[in-house]
Amino acid sequence: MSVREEFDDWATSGKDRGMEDRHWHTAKHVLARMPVEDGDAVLDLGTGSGYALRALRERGIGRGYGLDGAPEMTRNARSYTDDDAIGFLVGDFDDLPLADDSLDHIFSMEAFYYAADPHTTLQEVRRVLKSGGTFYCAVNFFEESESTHAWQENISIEMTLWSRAQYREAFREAGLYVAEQDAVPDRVIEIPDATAFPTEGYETREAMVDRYRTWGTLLTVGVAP
Amino acid sequence: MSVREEFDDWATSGKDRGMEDRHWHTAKHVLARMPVEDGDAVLDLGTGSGYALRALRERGIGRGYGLDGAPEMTRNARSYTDDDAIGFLVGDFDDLPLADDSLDHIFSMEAFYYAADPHTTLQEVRRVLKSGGTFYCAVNFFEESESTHAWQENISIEMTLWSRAQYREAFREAGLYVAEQDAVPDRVIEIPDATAFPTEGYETREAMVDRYRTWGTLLTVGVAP
Amino acid sequence: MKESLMDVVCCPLDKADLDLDVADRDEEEILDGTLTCTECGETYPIEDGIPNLLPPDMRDEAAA
Amino acid sequence: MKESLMDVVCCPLDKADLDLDVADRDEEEILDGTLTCTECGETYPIEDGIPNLLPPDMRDEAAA
Ligand SMILES: Nc1ncnc2c1ncn2[C@@H]1O[C@H](CSCC[C@H](N)C(=O)O)[C@@H](O)[C@H]1O
Ligand SMILES: Nc1ncnc2c1ncn2[C@@H]1O[C@H](CSCC[C@H](N)C(=O)O)[C@@H](O)[C@H]1O
Repeated sequence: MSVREEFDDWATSGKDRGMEDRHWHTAKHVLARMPVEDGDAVLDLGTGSGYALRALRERGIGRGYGLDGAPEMTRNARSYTDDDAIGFLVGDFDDLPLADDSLDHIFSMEAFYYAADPHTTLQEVRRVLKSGGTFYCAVNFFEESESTHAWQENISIEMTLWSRAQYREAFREAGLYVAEQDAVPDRVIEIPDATAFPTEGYETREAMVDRYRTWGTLLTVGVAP
Repeated sequence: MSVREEFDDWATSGKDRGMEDRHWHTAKHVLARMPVEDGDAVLDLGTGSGYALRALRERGIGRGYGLDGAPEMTRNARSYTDDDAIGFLVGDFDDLPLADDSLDHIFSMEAFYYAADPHTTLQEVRRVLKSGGTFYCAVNFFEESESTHAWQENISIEMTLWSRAQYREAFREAGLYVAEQDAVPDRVIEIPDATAFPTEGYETREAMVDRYRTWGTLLTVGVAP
Repeated sequence: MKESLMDVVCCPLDKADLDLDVADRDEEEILDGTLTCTECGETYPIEDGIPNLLPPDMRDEAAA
Repeated sequence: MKESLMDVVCCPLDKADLDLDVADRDEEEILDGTLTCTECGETYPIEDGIPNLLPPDMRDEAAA
């Protein structure tokens, strides 16, 4: 199945809003760290419902562009805002339809690892960023967060499972400086008492604590030279 | 009074360890974000008891240098570790005795605003950092954290009171890219019930919540081109 | 899409500028039209206000 | 101070290299000595294993 087919289905079944709700637990902290200035142009890679751009507009960015490979995602996202400064486009991570040095910052939540070739995506990111621009790359699916590994079984697209060190190395290979790496915990999700386990998702309470509180979202911040 | 006199007193009266305990609440989160690699050389500006270098050595850095303007601070700091890879030196923020491009990263906690000329310090920071190196600048004393402003009354050295935006601007003026800015909350400090206020430090519970949970430590991350 | 989007978009294949052909628009934005690469001549549709700038093989494969 | 510190330190005034004069050392490090700027000739003391590389006016003012 293609990205388009898989995620168009998600969009039409309303999963885009469900992701927004869950991802917001950590995405809000990631977005808060971005050093955006009034008037900046920001790209959201794999925008889903487009919530990140709506939030960044409240901090004064000048333009927000939401790119997604699934047309139904962008169609929904467009219907969730009537902000003139937010626009959506359909495109692929590995062939960004954006001009060199055109963006101040790029944000991406739970999307990067779906790229057919993440190294190519990083080169594209570097190409479209202005000098000094940042790439805030946030993922919940990564080597150290073991209980996320099973997600691959439920999706037909091949997912890139990198470790923290692999993210840093790949950023540097693509010519980005690595400015930060952090595990951003999800403190919002409620974790039931030990007696409630095993649940559908977790064998033990420890596994669930590990997933949300210990690892949460892996943030890697790259800066374009 | 000079930096040396003021802080030598602090060191001999044991305030260095007290600061370590309190600052650790947020400094540990700041340190965790630094993208250090095995073998990196890291400078701690205004090192106090030197705790940041001890912590970073556990993450595999190759060399830690603690610089402080107060000889007694470095003397204490030296006595708190027998790690061969950690060294201390006495020096001033505005005339760093360190070679160009000699450091992978610089950390500084609750010290930067004591610089006689913070713009000069930032130029020095840029000079000594390798290309792609980061400056993790953490302060509790800043414009938005209003209850900290009174600290100036208790110290004879003039303190620089910048806002978040002023930090970003000054970093950029010095030629550093701004990769991140964040308020890192102190979640460890206990905040008593409303009935306990006014206390010695705070008129109201809200003021104390504002100081620790809302603002905490202001982190600005710069990257050298 | 707003016309201002033209400042940043380009052809996904060769990154050349695009020419805009408007088929339908309202006061605020372009609802239907075509973007044509000034270099390779490849065309990209704008539908319901959203430009589809997937590389043509991906766009066609998915539509099939 | 370890001898390896010489790789990174320099004169605070003109950033030139320093020459090391050892007065006392143990197996691991230099305990007492002098660092002399190869450019301006300014000297900086090493005391109890810690080099004092404050600019001379700050060092002297504080010691007064
Ligand atoms: N190769 C690719 N190119 C463009 N978009 C892609 C892609 N692979 C996945 N996506 C998009 O990435 C999104 C991942 S879901 C995450 C959506 C949103 N950022 C959120 O946090 O909720 C989906 O909308 C999917 O369509
Ligand atoms: N201009 C200057 N040059 C060098 N060190 C300075 C300085 N102004 C202040 N300092 C040092 O900065 C330190 C500030 S106190 C903070 C110490 C430590 N980083 C901690 O987090 O606990 C003091 O040790 C003081 O001596």
